This record gives sequence, structure tokens and C-alpha cells, in this order.
Amino acid sequence: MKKIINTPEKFIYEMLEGIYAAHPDMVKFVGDDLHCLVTTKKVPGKVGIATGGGSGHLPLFLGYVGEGMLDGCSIGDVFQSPSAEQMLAVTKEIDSGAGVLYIYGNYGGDILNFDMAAEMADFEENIHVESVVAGDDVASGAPVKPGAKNTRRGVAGIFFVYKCAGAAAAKMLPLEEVKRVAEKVCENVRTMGVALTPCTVPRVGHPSFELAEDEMEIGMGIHGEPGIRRGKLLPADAIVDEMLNQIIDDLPYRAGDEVAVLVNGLGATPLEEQYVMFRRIDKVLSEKGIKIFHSYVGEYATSLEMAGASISLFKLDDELKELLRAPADTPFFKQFSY
Amino acid sequence: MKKIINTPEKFIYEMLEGIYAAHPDMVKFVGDDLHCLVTTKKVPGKVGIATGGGSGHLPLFLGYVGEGMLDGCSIGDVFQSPSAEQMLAVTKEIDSGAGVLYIYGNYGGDILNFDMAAEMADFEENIHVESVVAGDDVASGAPVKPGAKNTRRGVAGIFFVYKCAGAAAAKMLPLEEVKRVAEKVCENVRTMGVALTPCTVPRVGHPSFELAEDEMEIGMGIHGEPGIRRGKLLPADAIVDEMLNQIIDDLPYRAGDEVAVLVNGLGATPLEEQYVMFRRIDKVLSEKGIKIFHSYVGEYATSLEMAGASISLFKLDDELKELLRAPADTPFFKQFSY
Amino acid sequence: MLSANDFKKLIQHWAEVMVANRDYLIELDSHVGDSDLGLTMGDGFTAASRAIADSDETDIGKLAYTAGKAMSTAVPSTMGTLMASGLMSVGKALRGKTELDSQGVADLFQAFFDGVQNRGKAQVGDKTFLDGLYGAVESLKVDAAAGASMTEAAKRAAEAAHRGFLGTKGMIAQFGRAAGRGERSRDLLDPGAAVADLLMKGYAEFMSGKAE
Amino acid sequence: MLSANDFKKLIQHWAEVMVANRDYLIELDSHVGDSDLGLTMGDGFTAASRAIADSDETDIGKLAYTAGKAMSTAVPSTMGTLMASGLMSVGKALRGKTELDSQGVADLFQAFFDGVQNRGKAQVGDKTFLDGLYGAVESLKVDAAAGASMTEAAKRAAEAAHRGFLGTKGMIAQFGRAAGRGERSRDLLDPGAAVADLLMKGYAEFMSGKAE
Ligand SMILES: Nc1ncnc2c1ncn2[C@@H]1O[C@H](COP(=O)(O)OP(=O)(O)O)[C@@H](O)[C@H]1O
Ligand SMILES: Nc1ncnc2c1ncn2[C@@H]1O[C@H](COP(=O)(O)OP(=O)(O)O)[C@@H](O)[C@H]1O
Ligand SMILES: [Mg+2]
Ligand SMILES: [Mg+2]
Ligand SMILES: [Mg+2]
Ligand SMILES: [Mg+2]
Repeated sequence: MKKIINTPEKFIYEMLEGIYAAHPDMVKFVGDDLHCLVTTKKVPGKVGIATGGGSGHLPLFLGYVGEGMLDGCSIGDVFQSPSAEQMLAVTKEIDSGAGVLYIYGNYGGDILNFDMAAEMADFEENIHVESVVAGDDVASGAPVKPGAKNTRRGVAGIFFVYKCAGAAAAKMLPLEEVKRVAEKVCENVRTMGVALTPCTVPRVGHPSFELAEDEMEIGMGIHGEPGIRRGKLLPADAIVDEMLNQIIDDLPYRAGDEVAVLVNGLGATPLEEQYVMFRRIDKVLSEKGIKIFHSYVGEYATSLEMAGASISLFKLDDELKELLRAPADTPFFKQFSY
Repeated sequence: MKKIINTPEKFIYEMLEGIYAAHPDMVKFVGDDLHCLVTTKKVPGKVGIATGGGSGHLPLFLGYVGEGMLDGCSIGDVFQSPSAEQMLAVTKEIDSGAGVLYIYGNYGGDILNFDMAAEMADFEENIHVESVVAGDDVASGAPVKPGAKNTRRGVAGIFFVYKCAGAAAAKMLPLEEVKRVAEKVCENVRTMGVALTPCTVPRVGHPSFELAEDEMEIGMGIHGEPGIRRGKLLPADAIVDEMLNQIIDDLPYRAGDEVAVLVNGLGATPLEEQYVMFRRIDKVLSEKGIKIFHSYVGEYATSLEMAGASISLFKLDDELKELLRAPADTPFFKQFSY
Repeated sequence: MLSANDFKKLIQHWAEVMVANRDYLIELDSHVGDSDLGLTMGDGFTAASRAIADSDETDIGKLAYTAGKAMSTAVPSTMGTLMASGLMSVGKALRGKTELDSQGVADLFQAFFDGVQNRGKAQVGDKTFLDGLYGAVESLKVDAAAGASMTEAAKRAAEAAHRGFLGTKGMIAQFGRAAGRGERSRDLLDPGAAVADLLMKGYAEFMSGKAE
Repeated sequence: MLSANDFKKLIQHWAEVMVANRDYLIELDSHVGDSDLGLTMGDGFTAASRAIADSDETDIGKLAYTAGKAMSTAVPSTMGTLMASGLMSVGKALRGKTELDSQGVADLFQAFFDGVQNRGKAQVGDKTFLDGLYGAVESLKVDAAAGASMTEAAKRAAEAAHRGFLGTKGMIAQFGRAAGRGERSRDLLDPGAAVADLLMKGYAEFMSGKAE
């Protein structure tokens, strides 16, 4: 795969230099470490929200730091967790006494480091930290049983968690309320993806897996984790139907429900194709009597230059609708209230 | 190239169905023709701004229809001009007595059809239409001589024309003023692109050209028009330097100038790589004493799944700065005033 | 004389000619352009013909304008729009005419030429459609002034168009995709000029068929 | 007895052991994971050792905590964070201790075990690092209660760790990348348990070196 980079070793560092140079009014780094990004617009008394994870998923994670969404983010090398120390640096910076909520995806390395950071924040800095772990990928594990540990990976649906928790924090709700909102979103979001081509981690230098010229893999994770079915590339409508039905059956989403829809490009799939997918989603949902409240189409959580897309549904009630439609202004996600 | 589509013949039609389904609050079509898209938020007395061109470039063209930018857009099949009749339908809808400005890229088919539409609007509907043709691609022709015809292709820099002309129209300026602003932007924007991989027009079914696994082409157009140099893929900094120097020398941009920068992904190039490019642009401009007023990084004008990127510089004065920072709310481009 | 009814038949004949020459035009366009010319001319003239075939209109100008609009809607490619512009220009110039004599036909093709030129801004010698049509229009004007029979004039105009088409070999393209090739375009025949050649050949066929 | 100075040297020895076993760990991790374990353990223990090498601190707990934090900063991979958690847990448990007897060393490794378990939430039998360390800690506790020499106890703990490591063959992985393989993980040795094996072997070497 051809890349516009200098050296694999400097890839993420230079990307981060670019981010700060491009958005000096919105984000800055702390602790002398480019991997620790915080908003320039700290709001006194507000619950701080931090996220983090490996690089290679822009606009995840750091693109959502800004007004109405997140306050800070630590990021690691490509597909690698940042360190607890880096998370702690972000945590210290964004806390303004109301505590900090961590929202991140369900990956082993991230969990360990966020847990450690939370412990250090408490032990060393006396900052109250709560955590919500997003695991929305229905292809990555059995349905979540109430009360049981969620074994599913977090993918694009985390956008909805950021959006609503961010809006709740912007309303100056206390930490436990912001956490409740984040958990409520997690319970109501489901995602499934499809991959058409692999991506190449620059340091590794070769594609992370192989897919024949006429194949796709339904359910593949954003780091190339195995999906649930590999097979011949199907027409768009058939792909959507296969993914959407599994999503709908999982929660399940029912006639009369109102949902937000997210069609997310993984990197190399044109927006045109995402809209072809959306068209089918719109048809299927309307046939099933599921109402679309609002739709988001574009790249929200990518996997470098992987071709493919994911679909997320988010079931709404009045509280969540109000939070979803609230304004947000970040480097990558901007929304006027609607 | 693998695509998530149903059939090549229905590709654009279904994409359009998806657009209207996803953004029913923002856009609608007129004349019973999905290719004729207009804003749902018509402002009485405002100059209408229309654009148009071939499909395959999302968010160009129709993604910029909305508050603070464009009022309507007609689009053709992949890389094909829409018809004069379609442009006329849009023109009739968006005119509210103050006249209509056409802003489009410098391509033969588009020019002929927009000219014909303008004539029909005048002859059949008595609508006053003015046209501004963007030709910002410095790789596609000799430098523009004052007064002479611009032979350069229009590429991503047209975004700045839309943005500022849209803001001028939103200020309720008269047609000749909005036209003056659009022309002023054209005079101050320069772009150059680089392609790493070709794209495939669905109906054609094979890539539009070939590029060896270790090659790039500097200056290639967004339909695969030949560039100015094909050679070995270079490190990001070297690519940027080569493109940026030609851009800077062309206007020329000089020490003391203030510019807006646009780094535009062509489709398959990750945002991470675009930021690696931006980092270098920031360095070079600061060395040359050219000040960055604001930066835009992302996909603004694509070429289906082509890998590559373009760089645009836009030289600003106080008037243009004010127009650039004004708010905009469209399906793809949203900006709070800054 | 050429009546409104003849005009409708002429357009229909042109549609048949373009459809019959589909592959020829595709082949020519494949060397310089995007190979669509055979398709767009076939589709475009067919649409133009359909739009007026069942009309009771006797105003040749109105028929031409309607045919042109239908053409522009059907095929917004370069040549599609230029041919539409030609027809619509004929429409404006011949508004009110219900039949045409030699001079009227010369006016018709002059208006067609002007419509294409006003739209496309090309000059004779720029290796375009205009180079195919130019000599034909001049020939029609001379013959009209000299009082030659319409059939004779049509035949000579077709010969002039064919020479014009052949003459595009040797010119450097200034417009369209071929312009991107600069000097390398010199040895190629211009596909748009081939359309002019076909149109005049078609007109001559039509007139000689009418005469029989 | 194990002094604060000994503790610093032990960590330094562990760093040397991990660097020496870089390729061995890479090889093990390449079958189940992403091949980074040799790099992360080498880098991580080296960073931990460097962070305390020049310290005048005599509080073993404080040294362990500092070493752990350095480790976590250097290598935020799974095992990096787990080893950091182990060391930081030792730090909290041994805060104030300046030297350790047999029981103190048993407490140290128990705290290390607990730190890893609290962080990673795995159980013995889940085919992780814990399966390597578990038997060693039990052995240290028994020997401490029985009054065995520290060198002897260390030797037996190393043997227990090695058995624990070998015993991971036959287990189904519940954590980390290997868990994705389910039943297919059974025949593989767990790389994290190999690290436990190396740590206890390193500790035994260090104690027998001290005894000489
Ligand atoms: N400005 C112009 N004026 C007259 N004829 C033109 C002009 N530009 C292009 N042409 C003619 O159009 C022909 C190509 O038409 P077409 O295949 O429809 O173009 P495209 O496929 O690029 O839209 C050329 O061979 C040339 O004769
Ligand atoms: N929750 C856990 N508790 C204890 N050990 C674990 C846990 N998860 C993974 N491990 C250990 O970590 C090892 C892999 O470590 P490492 O290579 O750093 O993982 P990764 O490269 O996936 O981040 C496994 O062999 C296993 O022994
Ligand atoms: Mg053509
Ligand atoms: Mg064409
Ligand atoms: Mg590993
Ligand atoms: Mg790893």
C-alpha cells in the first residue's frame, strides 16, 4: 500500500504535529507529550470527559475533543494503547473538580491502561474517575447479558456515546449523571462492519490480512480482527441486509422505535457508496416501522486505508434525542443544534 | 477495485436517493429529477448560488448546498456534466428575484451546459444569471494572464469560492457583489494535487490509468487528467515541497501574506497522512513568512477511491477573512463562525 | 423547398445516420476522447427527432428549438450540448418560417454554425466540429446566391464537409480532451468534424431522396 | 536478606534477562499474538531499572512503585501494563520496608501476583502470566513458613514457575489476542507465562549469585 509518510517510526508523531498546527485554537497538548491532547476551551466546574486508544482511526479519537463533546484524549502508536501515564496527564489537565469520565473501546490494552490511570488519578491526584467501556460490535461476541461482562469490541458506535455524554457534561450534569447517560447510550447502540480490503500498519509494512479480489468479510473489526463470514462480494443491498438484520435482531430494535443511524466509511470507501448503503438502510428500516430520527454518513472511525464500512443504530428516547441534537464543535465533528 | 454498489447503471441514482433520505431537513430535489438538488431553506431576496458537475467527487458538489454556502446544484453521471435543462430547473427554483450566480469548475462540458442554462434562464425565464468559473489547478496550464482566458481546471480550491461567495450572499449583497467576491477568491486560490492510485468509474469497470506500485503522479487532475511529473513515490515532505513550491511561485504568495490552507484527500488517503502533509506545509509557510489564518484538512473534493491529496492556498484580505470565518451549515461542511 | 414536415423527416434521418455510424464515431473518439461520441450522437438525435416527430407545429424555428432542447436534456456531453445549441440557434433564427428555399437552408446551417460557435467559442482551424461544417455553409451560401438547385447545393455542401473533416488531420486541437495532447493531436481526425460530415451527407441524401 | 540495593540489582538483572530472551519471547508471541513481547519486556524492565538505578531510596516499596510507573510509561502493551501493575502493587504492599526476609520475598511476589490479577481480572487456569507465577508464589510461602533458606526457596520457586509455564499448554486462552483463537489456542505455550518463568529463574540466579 502506498502511503504519504516520511518514515513509519515518525508517522504518528508527525501526524500529531500536523493536528496541533492545523487546529491551534481548538486543541493543545499537555505534559510536553504530543500524545496527550486536550481542548483549549476548558469549562470550569464541568465534568471532564477523556478518551483514548490506538492511532490510525481518525477522526477517532482525538478528533472529537472540543465543545459539546470530549475534553481530552491520549493516543498511542498505530493500533496500540497509550500509556496510563499519558492518560493520567490528560486526566489531571481536564479535571476541574467535578471529576472525569473515561469513555473508551473494549480492548484489552486500553482497559488495563485506563484502569491503571484511574487508580493513579485517585491515588496520586485525588481525582474522581469513572469509566464507561463501549462494546457495540455485534459481530465480536455473544449478545450482552444484563449485568454480565460485555466481551464485544468498541467500534464506530462510540461516536454516539461521546456525543450524548459530551452534551450531558456541557449541561453541567454531575459525574454520575454523565456516566449514566454514557451507559445508556452503550446499551442502545449496535454496530456491524464489512471489510473489502485490508490496511497496512506502516511499521509492519505489509497488509494485516488478505482478502481475494472478489471477497469481503462481514463483521471484521477495525484492527482486522476476524469477522463472522467471509464470502463473495455481494451487491450493496445484500451486504446491508445481512449486516442490518443482525444489528436489528440483536438489541432488538422494534417497530415504533426511533433511531439515529450512522454509516461509517473505514477509509477508502467513497462517500457515494456509503450513501448507496444508507439508501437501503432507510428502505429496510421504514419497512420494519423503525423511524429514523437523524442520520450521520461519513468517516467517523476508520482503519487507515481499509475499504469497507460499518452501520450503527442508536435507539433513542426523549432524553437521548435532546442530547444528540445539541451543538458540538470539534476539529472533525461540528453540528449546529437541530 | 471493489465497490459497495448494486449496479454501475444505478450507482448515482441510488447515491442520490441516499442523500435525500439522509438529509431530508437540508436538501430536496426539483423538477422530479434527483439530479437537481436545492436547499430546503430558501432565503427570500437572497442571490441564489448554484453549482454543478459530474458525480464521483463527494462532498463536491452537492454537499455544499446549505445555509451560508450554496442554494442549488445539478449533478451528472460519474465525471459527466449535468444537462443545461437540469441546471435550468435548479436555477428557476433558487432564484428569488435577486438573480443567480453559477460557480463551477473549468471543464468543457460544464461550461457549455452552464452557458446554455444561463441563456435559457434569461430567454425563457427572465432570470439574471452570472457565472464564475474556477480554475485553480496550477498543474493544468500556464499561469493565468490578467484578462486572458484561464485554461486551468477547477479542483478543490473551489471550496473557498463557495464558502466566501456563499457568505457574501448570506449577507444579502447584490449579485454583482457576490460575483465580485467569487472572482476575487478565484484570483487568490491555487491548488496542486498528487495521485498515488487510479480510481475506477463503475460503468467503465477498470482503472482509469495505471501507476506502478512505487510511483506517484504530481499534478494529476481529479478525473485522472495527466499531471506534470510521474516518478518514484517520495517521502511526504518531498512531495509537499514539490507541490507547495509550485503553488507559492504561481500567484506568487509572499512573505507577509495571510493564507487559508486546504489539504484535501482524494478518497483513499487516510486523514493521518493528510496531517503529515499539513505539518510540512505549516513548516514551509512559516519559514517563508507566510502566515496561516485558518486551515482545513479532510476530504473536500474527491475522485472516488483515488489515493492522493491536493494542497490549496488562498490568499486573504480583511474582506475575505470575514467571509471565510462566517458560519455555514450544509450536509458536509459545517462551521461555527471563528 | 423544405417544409416543416421535411424538417422533421430530416432530423429523423440524421438520427438514423448517427445510429448507423455509432461504432465509427466511437472508434474515432476512442483515439482522442472518451469513446462516447457514437452513443451521445445516436441518443441525442434520436431524442431530438422523437420530441418533434408527432408535432403538428408548422413553424420550423419552433421545431428546431424544441428538438434542440430535447437533445440537450438527453446528452449533456460536449457534442450533445453543441448540437443542441446549433438547433436552438436555428430555432431563434428561423422563428416563423414554415418552409425554406436555397437561401433559407443556407441560413439554417449558418445559424447552426453560429449557435455552435457562440456556445463553444472555437474558431475555424481549432480542429473541431466547426471545421467540418464551415466549408459546407460557405458552399450553400454561394450556391444559393448562384441559384443552384437545392439538391445540387446539398451534394456540393456534403463534399465540402467531407473535405473539411479530412482537413482536421494536420490541425492541433485547441478544445476538448484532445487539446490535452497538444502537438500529438495533429495526426488524428477530429470526431466532432466527422459528425458535421455525417450531418451534411445525411442532408444531401435526404434532398436527393426527396427529389426522386 | 534482600536489601533495597539488592532490589535495584534484581530489577537490573531482570532487565538483562529480558533483553537476552528477546528473540525467544518474540518467537513465542508470534504464534498467538503480535510478536512484540520480546521488545516490550526488554524495553520495559530496562526502563524500570534505569528509573531507580541511581536512586538513594532505601524504601523498597517506593523503589518498586517508581520502577512500575517507569515501566507503564515505557511500554503500554498488555504485559507492559500488567508488569507495571505488579510492581506498583509491590510498592503499595511493601511501603516502608528497607529489607526483606523469606516471608518478605513471599509477600513481594504475592503482591506482584495480586497487582497483575487486580489489573487484568484473569483467574489461574486462564492461560496467562498468572499461571506461570502462581505455583512460584505458593512455593515461596510454604518455604517461608518452613524456614527454608532464601536461596533454596528461590530455586524451588523457579522450578514451580517453569512447571506453571509448561502447564499453560493444554489450557484455552481467555484473555489477550490468543483468546480470539478459542480451542485452537490449546496446544500453544503462553508467552506471558514464559515471562513469569524468566522472572523467577532470574530471581533464583540473583539469589544464588548473592549467596556465592
Ligand atoms: N468548443 C468547441 N467548439 C466546437 N466543437 C468542439 C468544442 N469542444 C469540443 N468540440 C468537439 O467535440 C468533440 C468531442 O465531443 P464529445 O465526445 O462529446 O466530448 P466529451 O466526450 O469530451 O464531452 C471534438 O471532437 C470536437 O470536434
Ligand atoms: N488479563 C490478563 N491477565 C494476565 N495476563 C494477561 C492478561 N491478558 C493477557 N495476558 C498475558 O499477556 C500476554 C500477551 O502480552 P502482550 O504481548 O503484551 O499482549 P499484546 O501484544 O496483545 O498487547 C499473554 O500471553 C498473557 O499471558
Ligand atoms: Mg467523447
Ligand atoms: Mg463525454
Ligand atoms: Mg504481544
Ligand atoms: Mg502488543
